Amino acid sequence: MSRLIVRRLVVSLAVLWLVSLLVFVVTLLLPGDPARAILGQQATPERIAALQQQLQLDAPVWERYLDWLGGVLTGDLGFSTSTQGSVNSLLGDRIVASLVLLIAAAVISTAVGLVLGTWTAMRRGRPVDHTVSGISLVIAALPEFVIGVGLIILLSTTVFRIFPSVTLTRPGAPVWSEPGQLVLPVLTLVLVVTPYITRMMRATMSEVLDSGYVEMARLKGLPERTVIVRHAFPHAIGPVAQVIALQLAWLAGGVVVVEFLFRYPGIGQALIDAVNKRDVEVVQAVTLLIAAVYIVVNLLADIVGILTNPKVAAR
Amino acid sequence: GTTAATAAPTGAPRRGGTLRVGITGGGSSDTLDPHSPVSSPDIARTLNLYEPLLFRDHDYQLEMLVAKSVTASPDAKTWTAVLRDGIRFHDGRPVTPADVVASFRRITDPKDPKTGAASLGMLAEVVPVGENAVEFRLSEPSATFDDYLGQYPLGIVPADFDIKKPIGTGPFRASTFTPGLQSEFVRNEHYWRPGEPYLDKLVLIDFAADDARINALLSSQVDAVDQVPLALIDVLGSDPRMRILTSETGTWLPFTMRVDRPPFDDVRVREAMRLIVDREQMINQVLSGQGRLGNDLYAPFDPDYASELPQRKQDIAKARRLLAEAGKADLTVELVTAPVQAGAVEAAQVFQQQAKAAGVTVELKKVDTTTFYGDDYLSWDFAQDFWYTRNYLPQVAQCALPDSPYNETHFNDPEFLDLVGRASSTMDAGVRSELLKKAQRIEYERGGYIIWGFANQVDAHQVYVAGLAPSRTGLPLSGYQFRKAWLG
Amino acid sequence: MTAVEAVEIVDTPDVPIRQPGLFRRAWALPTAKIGTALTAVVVLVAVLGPWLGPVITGYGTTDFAGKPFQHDGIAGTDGIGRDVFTRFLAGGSTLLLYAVLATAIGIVLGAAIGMFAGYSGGRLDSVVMRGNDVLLSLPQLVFALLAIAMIGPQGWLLVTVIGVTHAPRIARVARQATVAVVSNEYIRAAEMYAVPRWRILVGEVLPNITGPLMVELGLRLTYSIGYVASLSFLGLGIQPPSADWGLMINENRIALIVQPWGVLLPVLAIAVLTVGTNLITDSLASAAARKEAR
Amino acid sequence: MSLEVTDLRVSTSDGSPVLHGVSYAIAPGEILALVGESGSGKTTAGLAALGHFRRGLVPVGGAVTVGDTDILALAEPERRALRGRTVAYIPQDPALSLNPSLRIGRQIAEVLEAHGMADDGRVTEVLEEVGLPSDEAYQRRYPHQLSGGQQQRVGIAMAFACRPSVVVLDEPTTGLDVTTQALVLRTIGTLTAEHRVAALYITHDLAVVAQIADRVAVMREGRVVETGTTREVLGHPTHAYTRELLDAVPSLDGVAPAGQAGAPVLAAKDISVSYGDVTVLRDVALTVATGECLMLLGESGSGKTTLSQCLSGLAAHYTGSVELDGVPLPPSTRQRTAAQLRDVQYVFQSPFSSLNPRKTIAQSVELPLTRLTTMDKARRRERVAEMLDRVRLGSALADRLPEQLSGGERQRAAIARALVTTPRVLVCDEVTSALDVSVQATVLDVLNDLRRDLGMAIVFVTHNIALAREIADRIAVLLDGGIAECGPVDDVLSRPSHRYTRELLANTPKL
Ligand SMILES: Nc1ncnc2c1ncn2[C@@H]1O[C@H](COP(=O)(O)OP(=O)(O)OP(=O)(O)O)[C@@H](O)[C@H]1O
Ligand SMILES: Nc1ncnc2c1ncn2[C@@H]1O[C@H](COP(=O)(O)OP(=O)(O)OP(=O)(O)O)[C@@H](O)[C@H]1O
Ligand SMILES: [Mg+2]
Ligand SMILES: [Mg+2]
Repeated sequence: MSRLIVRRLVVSLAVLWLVSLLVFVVTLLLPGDPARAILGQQATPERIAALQQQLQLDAPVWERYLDWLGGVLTGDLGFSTSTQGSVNSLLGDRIVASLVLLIAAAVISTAVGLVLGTWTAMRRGRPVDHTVSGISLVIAALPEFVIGVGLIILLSTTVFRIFPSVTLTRPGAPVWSEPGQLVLPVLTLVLVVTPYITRMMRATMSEVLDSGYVEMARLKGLPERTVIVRHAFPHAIGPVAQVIALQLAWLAGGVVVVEFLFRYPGIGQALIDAVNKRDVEVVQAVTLLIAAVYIVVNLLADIVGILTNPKVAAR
Repeated sequence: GTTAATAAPTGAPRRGGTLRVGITGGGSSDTLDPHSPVSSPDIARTLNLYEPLLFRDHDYQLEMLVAKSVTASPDAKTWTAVLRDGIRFHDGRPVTPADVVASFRRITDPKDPKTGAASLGMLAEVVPVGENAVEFRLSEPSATFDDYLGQYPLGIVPADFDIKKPIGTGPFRASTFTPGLQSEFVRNEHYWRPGEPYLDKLVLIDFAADDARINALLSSQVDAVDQVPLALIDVLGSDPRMRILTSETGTWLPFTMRVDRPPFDDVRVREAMRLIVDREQMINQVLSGQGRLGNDLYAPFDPDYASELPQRKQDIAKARRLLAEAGKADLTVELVTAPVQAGAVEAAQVFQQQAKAAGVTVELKKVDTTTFYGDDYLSWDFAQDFWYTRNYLPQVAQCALPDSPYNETHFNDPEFLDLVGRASSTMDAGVRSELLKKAQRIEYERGGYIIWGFANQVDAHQVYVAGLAPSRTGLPLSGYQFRKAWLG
Repeated sequence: MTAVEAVEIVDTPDVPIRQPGLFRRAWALPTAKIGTALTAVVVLVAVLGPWLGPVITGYGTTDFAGKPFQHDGIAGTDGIGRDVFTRFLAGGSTLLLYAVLATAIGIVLGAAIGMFAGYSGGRLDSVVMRGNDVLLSLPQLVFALLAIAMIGPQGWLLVTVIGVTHAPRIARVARQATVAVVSNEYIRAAEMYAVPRWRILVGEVLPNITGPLMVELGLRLTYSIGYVASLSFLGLGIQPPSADWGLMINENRIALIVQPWGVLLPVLAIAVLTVGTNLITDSLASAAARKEAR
Repeated sequence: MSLEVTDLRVSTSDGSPVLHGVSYAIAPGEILALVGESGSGKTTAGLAALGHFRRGLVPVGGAVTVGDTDILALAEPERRALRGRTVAYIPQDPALSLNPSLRIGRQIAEVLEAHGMADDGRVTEVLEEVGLPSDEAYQRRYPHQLSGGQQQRVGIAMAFACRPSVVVLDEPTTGLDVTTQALVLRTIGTLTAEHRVAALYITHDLAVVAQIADRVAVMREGRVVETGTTREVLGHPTHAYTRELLDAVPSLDGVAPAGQAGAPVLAAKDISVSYGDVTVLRDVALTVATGECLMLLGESGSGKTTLSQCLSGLAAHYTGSVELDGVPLPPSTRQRTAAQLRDVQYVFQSPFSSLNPRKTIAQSVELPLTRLTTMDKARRRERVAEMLDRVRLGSALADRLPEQLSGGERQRAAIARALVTTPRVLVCDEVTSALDVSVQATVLDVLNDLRRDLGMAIVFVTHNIALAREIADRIAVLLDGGIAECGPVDDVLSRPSHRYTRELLANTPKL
């Protein structure tokens, strides 16, 4: 089993490396000159020239890739052309902020999703089931910015004025120092993600509940709790983990829109800014980060799958 | 505080308190550099941390700041600035001529020229004179050099200036700064204006998105915001908790036609274009009426503004005729637009619509701001741009001379050059006025700009904020100068 | 008689014809009917809108109906005083077209890759699928963001980027389904009768993975709509002066408080549409699932 | 305690009846066999004894009394208390009924805990009772680490753990090879006798019934059509359906349908196959002559499928040679000529996966013609119709999809597909083992007829020696990748030379 996991690990690393290559190449294709991008209207030829060689935009590509990769491996994400500072210092707090957003959303929606899913699976065909399924189906369909705008109208500016619609934390202070501001962004993401988990959990759980061994467990006279907890749940976890992983991965990317909408100081906002400013190394860093999140969560999901499957685990 | 205080505070200013201001734009490239502000937050920071020798007041008159006087020699080739007595930097050190010299050396450093350098082309050298004066020696005469000196990116900083210790003579001292997010300032105890500033603390907050900024105001997360989207003026105005601050300005959003390339190398085509525009409609649709008519001339606050020239109006018939004569009936042009300023893209769309009437097909090419100011900036055939208020000659220096940094219309007219050249070297106001009016007539007839109007600056603040006044500079929120602001 | 019918079928033995099973089973479910109804409504608006608009309101999409963000007219005016209702009616077609095209590209590419990998198996399979993983790990929106920054907001680019980024996700599903199918003995049989590879893929495999493919189709369509809208919302999608729902939301959300229609109409349209397609997808999914259960 | 089911009526939740008044009674220590074709309601009737009805099934009348408590009258919790304690169930398919992610020891102990019995060595004890190793290591195994027979016995152990007084066994030996089946049957026999348990034994194999049951109840379409002692029912059945079932049971004493064997067609010369380092076949050689049927006999995993696939070119990676009329055939179908492909045809093990569910029967059957012949559409159509006719599938079924056919019909369609090109050699891989006994009989019939009429050679692969007399002329016994013995049916059955063959004959249940 451990061999299997190790192999999976190696593959992930390989993938990650290829991704880094891809990201680097893609971002190189970004047109426009960072120097110009920074100076904006004040871009006089002299100033551009000065800035360009200051940014060493003239080294050969492969050299820049190796430098960059070496940096990334040693935890140095490079130099932000627009802040004139290290990418680390630019992204440091933002990464934390985004992670807070992600983890909060992930934890809440996973918990809610699993519980709702199991609950409805056990009440298949009953009204509660139909209501929950219906609602989740509807929400699942809405693009995140639609949900976001909706929530702002409802809870922040127009109908009620309960929660702040934008995040304004003073520098240094962590985003959670004013929890009120986290509510809407987190809520939006939760609403986007939960339906999928719920639906998947319901589907797999229903399948498992119909399986021979669950019926057998009942025929052995086991109490319903034991049947669900010991016999059904473990089998549902494996497949659902995959979906959760996919959703988290989606979050990592989808956070862009939400952060833009709520002015949340995370990597998503940084990305949009960086793309506009042609701040190549920041774009690379953020894209790579998001990709890494995806790869890691999938790795975890697979490991969960491996562990919950004795056929493999026993090896 | 969300407490529904709906009456504006009156009486003597109260000291103390923190003012939180939401400002449009900004991003990871924000800077505290006194000499190369780019985004609005940059400008706001510059204006509160640093002061140039002299600058424009709210009525767009020159006002002495670090200097107490700036005077020219008869030949207009030497200008002398005498420093204000007892003026000090944030750290308490007195401002010396050496500091002024150093500041200008930093600005005009050939290896890394700063924003202000562009308009100081004629500046040969700066030399200290005695204890409290400096002399500006020019390569060619300039009658309005004081005007050039009165720009916000020309702040005076100590000789040993270090961006990590951003020190100036401005009303506020920097305390914290996070690019793209926000910056905090505290009162400068050594400020030379007695009693000012009133605030203990000033917080400037970047906002990438308009709605986020407005929502922040509505949910009382900030006390004042610049650039109220025109759509929201009525709402905010009708909200008892809010006050609108409207200023007439000389800010303009021109369409720029390259006079050296077809189709606009034909003056008839240029005039046709100018006749196509329905200026009232522009102001109504783009600015919701918040603006004043333009007559294809800039610098409306200049004493020598050519107000005698007849106001151009939409005249489709004539436009068609001119185009026909130029052999350009049913002309098709590509208009490059970008969100360089609120209203830009909208203006482009309105123009496109108006042009249909004259049988001119306008194809919009919308690019992002970076691309717009990218490699092709200044070489688009037909595009847009955005300028703050300036007086005539400084504006000409920026955009109308062959060697101007931003001659986007590639305007290069011998007669015009001659007039401007003579005007800049004449100290006699009367004569100069004559020359300038002639020059403006030339631009009015053959220039490459379509200047359809001057946008009002509309900002908003919570009712309990006092001391903010309308400003003609075009800079929002009383020119981003918060030294007079106080909280009731 | 029956023999004759047999001929009709035999005529085109390898085309993936007649899986009425899936659709009929799906149609039996209420979700399918509701979903189709919702989708139909929006599609109708989107398709007929461009013509109806001027007729109903008397304004073109770029005519000025009044001052900005006023309430005159059916749904008031937008940021530069154009008639919101006209633009709303006109604003669906592009979005819909782009979404459909993108989905088509994604399905074709994805199915091809997935089926090929799944049928070939072995090393080829794992190589292709690793490559797939690499693409998968790049978030779609970010990808689109970069591409657009590179080439600029062009319609064809939107379609291609979204379609291409769908492909690996669809390929994954297609492969899984294919692997399941390929283990069946009727594939051995086909091989035994020396049926060429591509005919096996098209004739034997494809008809048996339509279930999951249909589900993917619906799912991706829903997503595509979301993405096109989101990109326009970020200002990177369909460009002015075109009337487009996503763009309208972006242009008008600033006036949400003053003149909500400019946002509400398109938001509702998009919501109804996506909910509709999603309901259809769901019905297909459960229909396909029942099939499995049998 | 005894079990008594009286006039039990069950129907689906949408009202269509599944059981119309089923009654049966079992005394302590007695085994009642419940026989009937698939879908007749045996499982439903059995589960009712535990007061359990699968999703979508509801009891609509009748009583189920264990001892003197009417289970249907009890509330769910009380029923649960009975299940596994008083009434135990042994599932149809152990592979599906054991929780794959729990260790077997745990799964047995679970029952005891659920009914508040301390596990003081009971798990070990019961494992020994069912003849399994009971050591710690074994208890820590997972189901997938056990063979089918062992899994089934774990199931039995689970059922007997709480010493129940009633057990329901649902086809506990289907899918086990005869040797293991014999073992399991013995275990059940002893356990029921020792603990005086009333046992309901569900099956559709009358031969098994003959071996284990005291009394028999025959079910059909939700009704019990005949009951009585095993001797009566099997001896002189009164109901037609019972007779039908009896006839379907293959017997080893009949006379083989002698086909007139001609010249050898297909010859395999020292075939060897190995997957990686496991050698599956070692220098196997065999021949079939025209009109002859060779039975290839062997237990599961002995390499039957592999060998037969070598013959028909589906497994390319073998060494040795396969010759048709002395002409060596290319190993892979892709290299064989149309003629060669036409001559050697293969029928797959499972009728459920050998037909494309998206193609009509006609389309599937036509495939070989389109690929391997130059016939025009009209001719092909005729041929298909004719062939379906031969395998007794009316042309009415021609344009049905496989899912609309029964297992037997599907298998016959698959045979039709193999026959349309009038092959000279037909390789049938376990064509009946997925089918019901009664259905199996018809398929064998069809094969025999075809052989007689078309005079083709058949290689009939099976693990069920009982079929020998029904179809084969010669038997080749495949064991550990080699031919253990080979000869005419009569010789092999009467004088089996190999130990394994004798064992098989001994364990095969007879009426
Ligand atoms: N959950 C269910 N819902 C509806 N109908 C069912 C359900 N389970 C079984 N049936 C139907 O009830 C009838 C009897 O099923 P049952 O499983 O008892 O037959 P069986 O004799 O056990 O078949 P087999 O020998 O294949 O196990 C069948 O026709 C089947 O289609
Ligand atoms: N693709 C394969 N890879 C590895 N081993 C295989 C493969 N196919 C079959 N085997 C092994 O070869 C041996 C013979 O397999 P085969 O299917 O021929 O047995 P069989 O007699 O047909 O069994 P059954 O009666 O269950 O069909 C088995 O031990 C099996 O595990
Ligand atoms: Mg059964
Ligand atoms: Mg086999």
